[in-house]
Amino acid sequence: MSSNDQAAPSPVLELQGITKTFGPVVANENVNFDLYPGEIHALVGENGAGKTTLMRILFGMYRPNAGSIRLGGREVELKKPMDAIEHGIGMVHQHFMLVPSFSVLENITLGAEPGAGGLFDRGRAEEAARGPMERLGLALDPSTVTGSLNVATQQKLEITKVLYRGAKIIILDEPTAVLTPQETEELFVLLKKLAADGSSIIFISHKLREVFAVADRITVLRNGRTVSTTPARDLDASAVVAAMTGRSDVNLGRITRNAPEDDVVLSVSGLSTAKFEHDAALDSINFEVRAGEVVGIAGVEGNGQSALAETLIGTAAPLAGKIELAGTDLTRLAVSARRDLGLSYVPEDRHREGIPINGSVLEGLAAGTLRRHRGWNGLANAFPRALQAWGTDMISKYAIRTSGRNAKCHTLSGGNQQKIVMARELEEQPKCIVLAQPTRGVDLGAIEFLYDRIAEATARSCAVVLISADLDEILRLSDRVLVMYRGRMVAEETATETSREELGMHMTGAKALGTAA
Amino acid sequence: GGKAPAAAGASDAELSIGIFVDNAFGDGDFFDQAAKAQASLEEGGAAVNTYEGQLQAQNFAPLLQDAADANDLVFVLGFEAIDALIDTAAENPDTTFVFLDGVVDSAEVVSAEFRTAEGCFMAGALAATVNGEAGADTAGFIGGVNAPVIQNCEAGYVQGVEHVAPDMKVAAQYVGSFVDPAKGREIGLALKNKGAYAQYAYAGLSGAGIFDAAKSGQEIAPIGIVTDKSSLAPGKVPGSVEMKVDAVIEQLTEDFTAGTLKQGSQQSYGFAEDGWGMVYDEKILGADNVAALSELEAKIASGEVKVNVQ
Amino acid sequence: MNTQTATAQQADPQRKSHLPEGDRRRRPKASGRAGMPLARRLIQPAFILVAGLIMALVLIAAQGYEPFSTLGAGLDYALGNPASIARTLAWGLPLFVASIGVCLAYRSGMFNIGAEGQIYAGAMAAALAGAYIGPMLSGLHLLLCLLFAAVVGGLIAAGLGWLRAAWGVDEVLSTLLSNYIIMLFCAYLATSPLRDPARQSGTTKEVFDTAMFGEIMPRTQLTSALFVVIVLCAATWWLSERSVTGYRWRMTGESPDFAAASGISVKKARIASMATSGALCGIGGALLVTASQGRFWTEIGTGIGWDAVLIALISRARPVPAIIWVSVYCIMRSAARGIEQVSTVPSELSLVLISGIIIAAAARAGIFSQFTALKQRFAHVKGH
Amino acid sequence: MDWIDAFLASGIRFTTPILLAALACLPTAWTKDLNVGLEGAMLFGAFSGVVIGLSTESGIAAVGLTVLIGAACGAVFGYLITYLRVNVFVAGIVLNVFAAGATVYLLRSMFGVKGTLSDDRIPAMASVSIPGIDGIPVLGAVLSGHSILTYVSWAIIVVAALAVRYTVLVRHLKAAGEHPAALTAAGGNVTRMRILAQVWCFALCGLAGVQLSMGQLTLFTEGMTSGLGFVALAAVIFCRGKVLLLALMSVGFGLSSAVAVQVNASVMPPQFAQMIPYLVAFIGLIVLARTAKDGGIRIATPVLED
Ligand SMILES: Nc1ncnc2c1ncn2[C@@H]1O[C@H](COP(=O)(O)OP(=O)(O)OP(=O)(O)O)[C@@H](O)[C@H]1O
Ligand SMILES: Nc1ncnc2c1ncn2[C@@H]1O[C@H](COP(=O)(O)OP(=O)(O)OP(=O)(O)O)[C@@H](O)[C@H]1O
Ligand SMILES: [Mg+2]
Ligand SMILES: [Mg+2]
Repeated sequence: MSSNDQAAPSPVLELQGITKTFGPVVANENVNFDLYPGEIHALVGENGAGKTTLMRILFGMYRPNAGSIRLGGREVELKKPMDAIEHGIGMVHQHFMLVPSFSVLENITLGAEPGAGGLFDRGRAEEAARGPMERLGLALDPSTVTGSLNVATQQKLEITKVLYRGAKIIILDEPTAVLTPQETEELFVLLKKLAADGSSIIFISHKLREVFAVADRITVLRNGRTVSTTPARDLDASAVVAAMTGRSDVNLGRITRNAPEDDVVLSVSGLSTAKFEHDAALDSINFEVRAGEVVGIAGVEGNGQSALAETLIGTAAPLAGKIELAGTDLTRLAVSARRDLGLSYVPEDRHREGIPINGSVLEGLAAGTLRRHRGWNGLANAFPRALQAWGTDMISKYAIRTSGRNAKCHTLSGGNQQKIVMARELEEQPKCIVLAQPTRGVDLGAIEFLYDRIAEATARSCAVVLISADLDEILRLSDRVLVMYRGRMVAEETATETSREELGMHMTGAKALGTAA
Repeated sequence: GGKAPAAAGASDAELSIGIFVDNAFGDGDFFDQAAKAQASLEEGGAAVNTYEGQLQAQNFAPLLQDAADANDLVFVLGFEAIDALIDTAAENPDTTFVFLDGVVDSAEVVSAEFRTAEGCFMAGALAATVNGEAGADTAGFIGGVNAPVIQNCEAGYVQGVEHVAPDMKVAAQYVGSFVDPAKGREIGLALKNKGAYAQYAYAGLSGAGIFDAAKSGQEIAPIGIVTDKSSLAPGKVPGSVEMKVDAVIEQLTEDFTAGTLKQGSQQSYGFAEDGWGMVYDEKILGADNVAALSELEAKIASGEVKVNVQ
Repeated sequence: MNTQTATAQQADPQRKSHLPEGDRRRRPKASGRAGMPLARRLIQPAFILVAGLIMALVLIAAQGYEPFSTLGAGLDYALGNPASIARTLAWGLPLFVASIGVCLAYRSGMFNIGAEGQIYAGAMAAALAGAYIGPMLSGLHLLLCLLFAAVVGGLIAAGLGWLRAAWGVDEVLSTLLSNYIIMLFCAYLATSPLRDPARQSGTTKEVFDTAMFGEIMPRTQLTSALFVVIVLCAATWWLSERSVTGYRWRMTGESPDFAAASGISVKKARIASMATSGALCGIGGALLVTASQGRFWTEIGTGIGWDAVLIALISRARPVPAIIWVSVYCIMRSAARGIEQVSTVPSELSLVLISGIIIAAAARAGIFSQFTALKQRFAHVKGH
Repeated sequence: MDWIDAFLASGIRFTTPILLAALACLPTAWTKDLNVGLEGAMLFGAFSGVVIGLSTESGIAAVGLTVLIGAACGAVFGYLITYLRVNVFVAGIVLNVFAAGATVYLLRSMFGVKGTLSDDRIPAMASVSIPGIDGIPVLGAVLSGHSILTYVSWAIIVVAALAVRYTVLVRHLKAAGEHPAALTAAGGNVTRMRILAQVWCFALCGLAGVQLSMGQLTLFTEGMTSGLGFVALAAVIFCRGKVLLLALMSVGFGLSSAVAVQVNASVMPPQFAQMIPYLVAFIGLIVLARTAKDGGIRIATPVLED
């Protein structure tokens, strides 16, 4: 796949001196990037480093403040996605760009419908879509409703769309975030085949393992600026991490923690739920968590993790089963009662559930304290001086970077928003805390900080349920790992004695062992 | 540029007269009839100010107070303003208030009542006559809302129909609104289907619907109310019951200037007092019928035919 | 693979900064209320006020009148002397209560478009309590009337809130439809079973004198209901903006999922805020009876509910701006009545104006950002 | 049998403006910019139809110009809600209030009349009686003898139903509502779709208004839409984007209004009869919320943060 030195082909794409600002935020600054035919070029960097922004500029979704774009040596101006598409650029976005209620065919052809006079020529569309679908091995009835497909298929559909448009340059923005290790492997085979056929691919991922598995070259962005562009074979993971973070002391290994105690804090038995939005229904889940223990729940998203988290905290009701916290039955209790008994919860969707996105930092921090005002106390002043002072303390204790306790939550960056949630939940001194994707979208520095807080909590005998899609996170923090597949617990492993590969096998359901515990 | 605003109430005229309506002018009926008095009053040298309550409860008292401040004589139309009127009149003894079309229980207010049932009786008689000519067996009545004043009219209408044609049926229906001509029209058509040819709508703007229906060629003979409505459906309106609000206002104004209008007095207007009148379309009705109806009018005026109020 | 060398740019002397790595990119300044300078906070109302004034002047001029003196005459009518001010204020008393009521519900995410119906229901309840119970000690009787109205309005709104909280019935549409149903039902009551036989129109019996607020300034209709309104506004402000309950309701409105996950009962907050909102609207209706009309009649509350909805929208459901806007609105309505008496400018002027003002207010952010974008594009063009 | 004919004919007359307004609103439901200002847009349509009809004495000019003016207003409205980011719910509510005030204001300042504008020179929409079908009971009443706009509304149903199946435009409208980013990424223009939906909405609402003021009547009265716009809105919400269901809902509301007209005070008090359409809508709303998987539609209310 790597081109030969003697041929020295010219790049199909050159980005030079790209700068893009959003108000005061500089997302890209003087970024250079190039791409050769048949090459897979990886783009890495921490959250907010400007990867997506750069790709959106390339796809005509943003106009850069400065810089030039050359395609096949000619400078072009990409004012809108259509321009990029016409120049043979296709993009698979970080979030699916599929209309759920449309059929597969309608989604593939959206924006380039064959037909005359504004009419949709179904026959021609099917014919035109057949080629790309076959290339990707997508054997689907074109009239299937897209929303009913699983994520891996939707991902392939996205690539089909790009091929349907005849793209020679394919941008993939974090395409593997929602795939199992096996599905990721399949995707890589596909990408390599496409590259061999002459397409050029830009591949964005946070998982260095994947980057090294497919990329010919790696470009690192930090704070919106290009740090380096290097052939993958000349690099190793620690060099890339150092380039991404600007630090060389980043701990990528296991977090040191105390050993769990013996008494059971949380016990779940026979828990079942109905199907839950985009998540699988729980099917008689059983497990226990001891004091000071971290139990990791691994699994591909959509296998019941969200349902489990919400049922534990009580925002969703189970059909059957029992949840006990230190001997007290929680199953019929409201969220506030569960929290009063010592259960805490860090929700997976920070913006929706974790913080009042339009509220102030203090309003986000104080939810726990204010929960205890009952009856007529509800008419009392919500934010007396003492509480305001407490809020300021929390901001400094958790190193939340904000202009003050009255700043609106949406003005904070993701990592700092997550710190608000963690501060609130840990300050409750819970007996048990449910962490759902606690570090999603949070960069390495903040992650380290949050892991330390979790370790502190376990030292106080707090039981931790850690639900995460990130296997590394689970392996670094947990004592035991449970794997969920289609709403069931299919495996239990000791964290120090298992491997990514083994967990990955469990996650695909390949090694279903029956219910654990 | 542009005109400078007039100074409220401060005019050189000897006499300032206010006309207050609880809703707004433009009802095509009662209020507009009152507004007709404005021209002749101004010709007579008086200044006329108008006030619209817009059916907003909160407007009545302040506007009546404004009217009291700016005028010597104030005519008040509309039942909803009665309470505000009583209070304002009590607080402003220097202004004479006349309530039109109803009896107000107050020593400071002049009440001028139109005997609605009488007018509607003649409408009924006219309807029965028209039906008789056309061979229809039902007279239609359309009410704005089922308020007592409308029911009172309906009662008079029924008596009028019975008086002329004892066997004739009356089909009555309410619109539920004074401002929905589309529905008025539909109700007119519904009544037509029940056999009603001559129809009488005591329903404000909603009544315009039946004239519209007649104009567009439907088999309906709409009878006008308050004023001559023949222009709304030329050639289709056999006659109208006139409510001579303007004449009564002029009459009462004369009484006021003459000093004979006593606060607290109660006047009542029917055919005898020239509060009601009729206009007929002789081309439609024929001279004989017009003569017969005129005779009936006279009988009501003389008291020979009694109309019972509900 | 071609040996394109890395374009290392770590060392860029010009970007040396005393800030730590992470802070290099400037973050947008917090726009918290406390942090906003006074000038910035005044820009919005000033913009809207100027827009409104210009619209008013243009509309008056279009009618062929001298704009400034005509508007002046109107404002003089509305605010010229203490009695005018009292009259203007008296006009708005029910609207104050209804508006903060609607705001309260909006704040918890419940778009109570049913204010109109709740006002009618409250007016009917107060009229019945005033006419069929008593006479008794005036204060007690008034309290009873307001209480009745609050309970009836509150129950209606709570029911609709429950439909939303428990069954997910969209409250915008359900409250909208409830308006028609309630108003027609009240009209039925007033024209048939509960009609005052002494009257020719659809009204209930007159309430006892003990159920009427006393006038505190003669001939202005300004009654002691003013004090009730002040207390209610203050209490609602506290409830909504300062209290723990208000916090729960606000969170429910702004981020319902956050509220649910942090232990606030979203269902309870929705029902309770609707109930309180309905109760306030009901009291607004009661004031129409006990501070003004003395009885219920079929169109007693025409339009007040919609006025309240508009005011809640323009004030973004904040109680203090709502109170200011009601005052502005009262002045506008009053001035329009004044203008109508001295010219032929229809008093619908005020409705046209308020619509224009709300759109100007709602579009303000967009206008400014369009303006900035334009400026940027212009700069861009010049830069090339 | 006669009364059935009369009832059905009346039902269809009630249906036409509701149907036109509902069809107008449908694309705005697709783009998720549900226009709650139908009432106001119809009122303006009714007004403009009569004013143009009066000055040109031509029905065709009245319809044509009203539709054009409506389209222009729709473009302005679309500009407001897209470029100027005015919440569509706020804009809709304000439109209703604005129309109620402005039509009265204009009526008074342009014609010096209050209440009603009625004139012999206002042309009426032609009504079409279809020979042959005309005399057949029931069928004749349903199919024949209506205003030409009634047939136009039926034609629009057919066109809309076909458009949903076969055109790219409707696909883009729906995509603009359901997943605007997907449409943008595919090279479509979300803003254009959103504005287009409003243009269509206002143009057709204009037609609905003309039907009221010149199809059913030949006059304009203040506030003559009297709640029809909200009924149409309910129909749009209940139909969940489906054209034929929308037509059925509109007919349902039209017929229940016709029932209210037929029902006599001796059967039930008139207020209860008038309540029927609203009760039907209210109960429908609850049934929808109870039966739909996603709990029915939510109106896009504004976020009221600073
Ligand atoms: N539309 C926007 N308005 C304002 N700021 C933006 C916008 N889009 C991106 N940003 C900011 O620009 C910076 C770069 O964001 P970008 O999405 O490109 O990061 P990324 O490298 O893709 O991060 P991630 O790994 O989280 O996907 C961030 O600080 C982000 O907050
Ligand atoms: N869509 C957006 N519109 C406006 N501002 C945005 C947007 N997205 C992000 N921002 C702003 O950009 C800034 C950077 O956000 P981002 O989450 O990308 O930062 P970060 O570098 O990842 O921070 P952290 O390390 O804390 O995660 C924040 O101040 C945020 O408010
Ligand atoms: Mg990204
Ligand atoms: Mg971040």
